[in-house]
Amino acid sequence: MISMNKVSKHYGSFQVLADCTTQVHKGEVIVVCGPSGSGKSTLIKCVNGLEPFQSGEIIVNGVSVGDPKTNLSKLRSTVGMVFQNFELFPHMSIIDNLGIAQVKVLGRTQDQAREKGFKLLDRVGLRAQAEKYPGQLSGGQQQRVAIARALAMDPICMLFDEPTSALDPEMVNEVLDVMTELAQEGMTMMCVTHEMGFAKRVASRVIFMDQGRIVEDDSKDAFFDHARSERAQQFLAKILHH
Amino acid sequence: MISMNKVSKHYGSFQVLADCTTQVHKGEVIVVCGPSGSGKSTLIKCVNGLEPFQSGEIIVNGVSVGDPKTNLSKLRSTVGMVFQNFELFPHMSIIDNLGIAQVKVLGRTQDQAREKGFKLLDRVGLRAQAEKYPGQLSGGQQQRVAIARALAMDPICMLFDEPTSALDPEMVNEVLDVMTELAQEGMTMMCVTHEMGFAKRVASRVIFMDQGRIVEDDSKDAFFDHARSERAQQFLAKILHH
Amino acid sequence: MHEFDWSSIPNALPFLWDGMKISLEITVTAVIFGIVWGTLLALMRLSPVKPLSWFAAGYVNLFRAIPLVMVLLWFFLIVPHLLESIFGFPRGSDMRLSSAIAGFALFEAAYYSEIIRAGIQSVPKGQMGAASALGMTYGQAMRLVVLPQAFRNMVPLLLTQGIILFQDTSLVYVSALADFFGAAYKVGDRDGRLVELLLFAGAVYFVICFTASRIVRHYQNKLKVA
Amino acid sequence: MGYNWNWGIFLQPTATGDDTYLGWMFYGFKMTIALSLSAWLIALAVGAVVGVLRTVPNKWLSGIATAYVEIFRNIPLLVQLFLWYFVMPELLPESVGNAFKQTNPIMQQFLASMVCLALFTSARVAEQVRSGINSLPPGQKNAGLAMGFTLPQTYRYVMLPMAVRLIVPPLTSEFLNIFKNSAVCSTIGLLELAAEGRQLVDYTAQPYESFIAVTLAYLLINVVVMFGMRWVEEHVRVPGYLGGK
Amino acid sequence: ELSGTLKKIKDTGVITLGHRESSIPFSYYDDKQQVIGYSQEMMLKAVDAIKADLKLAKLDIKMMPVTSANRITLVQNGSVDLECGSTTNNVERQKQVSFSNSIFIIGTRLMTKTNSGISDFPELAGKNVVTTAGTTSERLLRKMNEDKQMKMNIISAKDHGEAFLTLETGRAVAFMMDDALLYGEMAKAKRASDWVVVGTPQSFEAYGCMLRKDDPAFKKIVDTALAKAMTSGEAEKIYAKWFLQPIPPKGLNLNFPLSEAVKKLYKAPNDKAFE
Ligand SMILES: Nc1ncnc2c1ncn2[C@@H]1O[C@H](COP(=O)(O)OP(=O)(O)OP(=O)(O)O)[C@@H](O)[C@H]1O
Ligand SMILES: Nc1ncnc2c1ncn2[C@@H]1O[C@H](COP(=O)(O)OP(=O)(O)OP(=O)(O)O)[C@@H](O)[C@H]1O
Ligand SMILES: [Mg+2]
Ligand SMILES: [Mg+2]
Repeated sequence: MISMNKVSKHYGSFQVLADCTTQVHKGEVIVVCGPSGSGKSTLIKCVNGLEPFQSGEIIVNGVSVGDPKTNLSKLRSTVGMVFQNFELFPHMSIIDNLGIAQVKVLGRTQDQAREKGFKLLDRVGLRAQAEKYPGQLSGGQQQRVAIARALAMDPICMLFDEPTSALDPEMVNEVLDVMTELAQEGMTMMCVTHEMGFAKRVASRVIFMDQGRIVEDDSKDAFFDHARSERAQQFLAKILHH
Repeated sequence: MISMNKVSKHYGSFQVLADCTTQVHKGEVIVVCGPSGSGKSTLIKCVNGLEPFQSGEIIVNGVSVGDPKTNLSKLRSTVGMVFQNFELFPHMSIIDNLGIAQVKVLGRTQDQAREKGFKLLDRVGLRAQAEKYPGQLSGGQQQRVAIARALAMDPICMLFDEPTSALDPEMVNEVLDVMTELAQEGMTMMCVTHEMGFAKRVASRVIFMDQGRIVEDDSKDAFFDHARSERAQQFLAKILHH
Repeated sequence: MHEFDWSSIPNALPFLWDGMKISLEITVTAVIFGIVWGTLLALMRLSPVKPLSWFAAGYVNLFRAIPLVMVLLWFFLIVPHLLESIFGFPRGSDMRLSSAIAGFALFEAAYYSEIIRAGIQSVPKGQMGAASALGMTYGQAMRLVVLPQAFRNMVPLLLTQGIILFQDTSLVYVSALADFFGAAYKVGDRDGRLVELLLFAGAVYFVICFTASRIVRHYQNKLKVA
Repeated sequence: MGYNWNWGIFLQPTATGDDTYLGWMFYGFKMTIALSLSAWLIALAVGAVVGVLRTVPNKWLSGIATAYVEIFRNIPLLVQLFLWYFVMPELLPESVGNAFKQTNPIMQQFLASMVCLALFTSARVAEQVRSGINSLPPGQKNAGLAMGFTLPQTYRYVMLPMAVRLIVPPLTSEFLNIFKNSAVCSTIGLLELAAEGRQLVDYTAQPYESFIAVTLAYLLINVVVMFGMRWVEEHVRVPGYLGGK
Repeated sequence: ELSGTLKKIKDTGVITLGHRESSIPFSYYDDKQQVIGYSQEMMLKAVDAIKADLKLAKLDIKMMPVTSANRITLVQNGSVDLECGSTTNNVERQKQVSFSNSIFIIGTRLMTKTNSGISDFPELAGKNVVTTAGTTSERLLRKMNEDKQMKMNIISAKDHGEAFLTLETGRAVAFMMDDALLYGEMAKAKRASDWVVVGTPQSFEAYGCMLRKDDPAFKKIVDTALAKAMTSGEAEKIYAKWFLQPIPPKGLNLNFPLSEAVKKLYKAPNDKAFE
């Protein structure tokens, strides 16, 4: 489904990604973790072409992302993405947030879009908030809307960039629950997150990054039981300690 | 050391604190937790008069905070405070951050202030960064500087307002370690935090707030083992689950 | 097409330079007084004492509502007379420069006060809290913690306003003061070479203001990195 | 203070007998408003386009937009006005220049003033638009793109609607500025408010009355514009955002 | 005892004179930024008399440029003690300031291109005509337009220089102004021979020096000095210097012969306004 081959990226002389290679198969849930600044967000944004990269190759569903001839908009409409800061469109009501891209990108009618939107809001438990604006919801609610918005495009896979790190501790779980459910339904997912509980529950594999490199790319159990690199062990110790 | 008696505060018709009563004795470490917006920050800021309150009484070290005749500046200089966003002064070097209030408030000489500053930087492991500016340090380092800055005033007690919630997960522990050490040395502390690991390790008592009220005020063990109120149990379930 | 004749510019350079000195003099003095008075106004505006903040708000809104040309005319033609008849102030006879500077300074102070107010408000509220928590008084916290940061954040905007002020000095032509633009215009008028002199003046202003704004931008970028 | 106050002057017929002095002032007032409003509409349109171009990834487009802004920002309005009115027709091909110069002089003055004010202001509007777009959370653009919007669609549906709302307050002051700046247009002979005020001084030698009247007229414009823009601000306010209800 | 302006001059030892910047040949800057011109020399005659009358060993002269728009206010508010330039003495202005004995009489006429074919005012119907804002010519032109339904487009330029530029660049076919000033503008033109002054004078106007109202002592000294210059033949010499000989900046000779009206004025100096 997603295959990366020796992807490298730099800003000036600063190497953000170095020779990153990995595969994500249909139905897999990949958790990406690593210290701040290690390039996790950049890696995941390269997958749908939000960040350009200088060398290497990324193939998503048979389409090469780096190829200048690729219609990136079309590709992106098939890949759902959820951001740390939700990034709902603040000037639209919740249901319009879910509808706008369906109408303008996929060409659905307004009615189809609303129907689909309500169905997904139901699913994330926010049907009652459909006519409110993003600013009137709590962080956890906003993030659930953001997930619903991505799902409204019927994506073939989903990318998450630290979806819970901007949330109050109390709200983390309502979002993780939605994600867990998605994973269990067989959605292909790539999640940047530090929620190791979530990783332990649903991840197929864990990727650990440091300084732009993929340092570990293990099955979940292998990673938690005996991460090979020292850096990953240190990191896990710090994260899990409290 | 700190005693609150029926403290209430409201913005317009909105009740932020309602009849809050509690005591903190010398050497105690009190952890304050509760859902977002429950008034934790407000409560702790009332202690050193950063937030005015409309009724009730707070006595810190024998001085009434609400009394208009009280010299609040003087009182505050004896109470250390650490904020969620560090609030170092970005236009001063680290050592000057530690020195400025010593010189301008306590009237120490520049040399005395620097000496004290270096000693405390040593203690939080940041002596080498003395001449840098806050913007050049990581979040965890900044928060440790902020603790050192508060300690430089030789406070009789310390207040912490979510000192780790703005930090990357990796850096949380370096700050908690400093705080644990402080607690073990017998500093009187009031900490708003969601780090239940920290609470379990060092708290004497845990205060749980909800909607401006102190709902629970228990010894640590009582709180974790069998919190009485339903709201606190729910909260703990959410917080501890992952 | 127009036939250009640039020959009157070289001879006029000393006169044009005198004009430039006047433009710069007005700019520099008005910027300094404007910032000082603007800071006071901003502090008044933010102060909890209601009459002070009303006064500052009224002052700022009044000056921001009137065209600068009108303000200059008021200061040139009417204010000196009022001062004399009300307070009996003796007056030097050539009020052109001093009235222009006074007009600019008081006018710009209104704009500077808004910039500085925004600057003070852009300092996170927690900074004031942190300074107070260390035992600093309101005055100490303002002076040692908030204002230095506010000014640092605002330097680019303050300088940009200075560049605007420099451009606006061309409006002193209403009092027949020979600032740079006035000088260029007068030379052009006298020699019948207005088109050439206007083009020349435009080019000079562009070079100066563009360079200045580049310097500001450079400084701004440096600030961002720090 | 040795001055003959005469507020009745406004009701007297003018020296040329075509109107009262109040009528002159009113003509100037209308001219100021017509000039400022027409220039403002152009400035908004041009400024929005240039401001957007400044933020696009294409180096050429953003470079051109930057050059535009720098030129119009760094030359004093007064100089630009003279350049448009006196110099521009001389630089045009002779037939075009002459055609312009033969039109009704009021039209010439009005057009030159309008173009000058509009372009001068458009550079400032462009800067506001740019800063509005840049002050949006950077993730908004990514969020738009990630949903499959093209870049123009992302601007159209995601970034501009919010950016425009954010810049209503700074645009208010640009809108006020255009009225004030229009006073400069009296220097090329356009009879707007400030010019009529000065003409009144020339004809009646009553400077105080005239200045006070003109100043009050500007204050009036200011108050009306501020209330108007506040109304706009309230009506585009997004619920739950920026303290909105 | 001394009062008003004289007292101020005596006390401070300073007199502030108002002048124009480009009213050729009455009052304007030469290329060293010195004020020169016919009115300027007449004004200096008055200043000499003031100095003598006050028995001052030293009198500081401050020069202050004024414009058509601000000159009256500046005299009124005390910024300028005496202004001699090209200011027409008329009844309305007399309400705000006093005028000295007149120093010159002009007729308002037209300047046009030599080959424009325009020879008098009626031919201006339907055309663009320029004049300077705030002058009596502007009033006359507007009134003529109104009364005779001439459908002229009247352009009011900010100053004489701008008015001439409007004419020169072809925006207007004619420039109506005081004849002496029209000759002055010609002196600045790129090619003086391109331009002619034509038309029947629409009015005659007396130029006077402005001073503050209700200061008879000061006015008397100025009037006397000017009258003396005119009756003694000095004025005629000054006239010849500025109107019949080459003058700066370009060394052009205005060739503007002494008119009957001015001759009459020199014989019998007075401070009457025409109209
Ligand atoms: N536009 C840019 N210019 C220069 N450097 C950049 C830019 N964007 C990101 N970087 C750098 O690239 C590195 C990787 O960034 P990235 O956001 O991918 O890290 P991350 O692992 O997601 O970190 P975090 O956990 O803090 O989100 C960082 O060191 C960052 O400073
Ligand atoms: N200046 C203010 N005006 C009105 N309401 C306010 C103001 N400051 C705080 N509040 C409200 O008071 C309540 C308590 O705020 P406080 O910051 O003490 O909560 P908290 O428990 O610290 O929450 P958090 O965990 O989000 O920091 C909140 O509902 C907040 O919205
Ligand atoms: Mg990231
Ligand atoms: Mg809080």
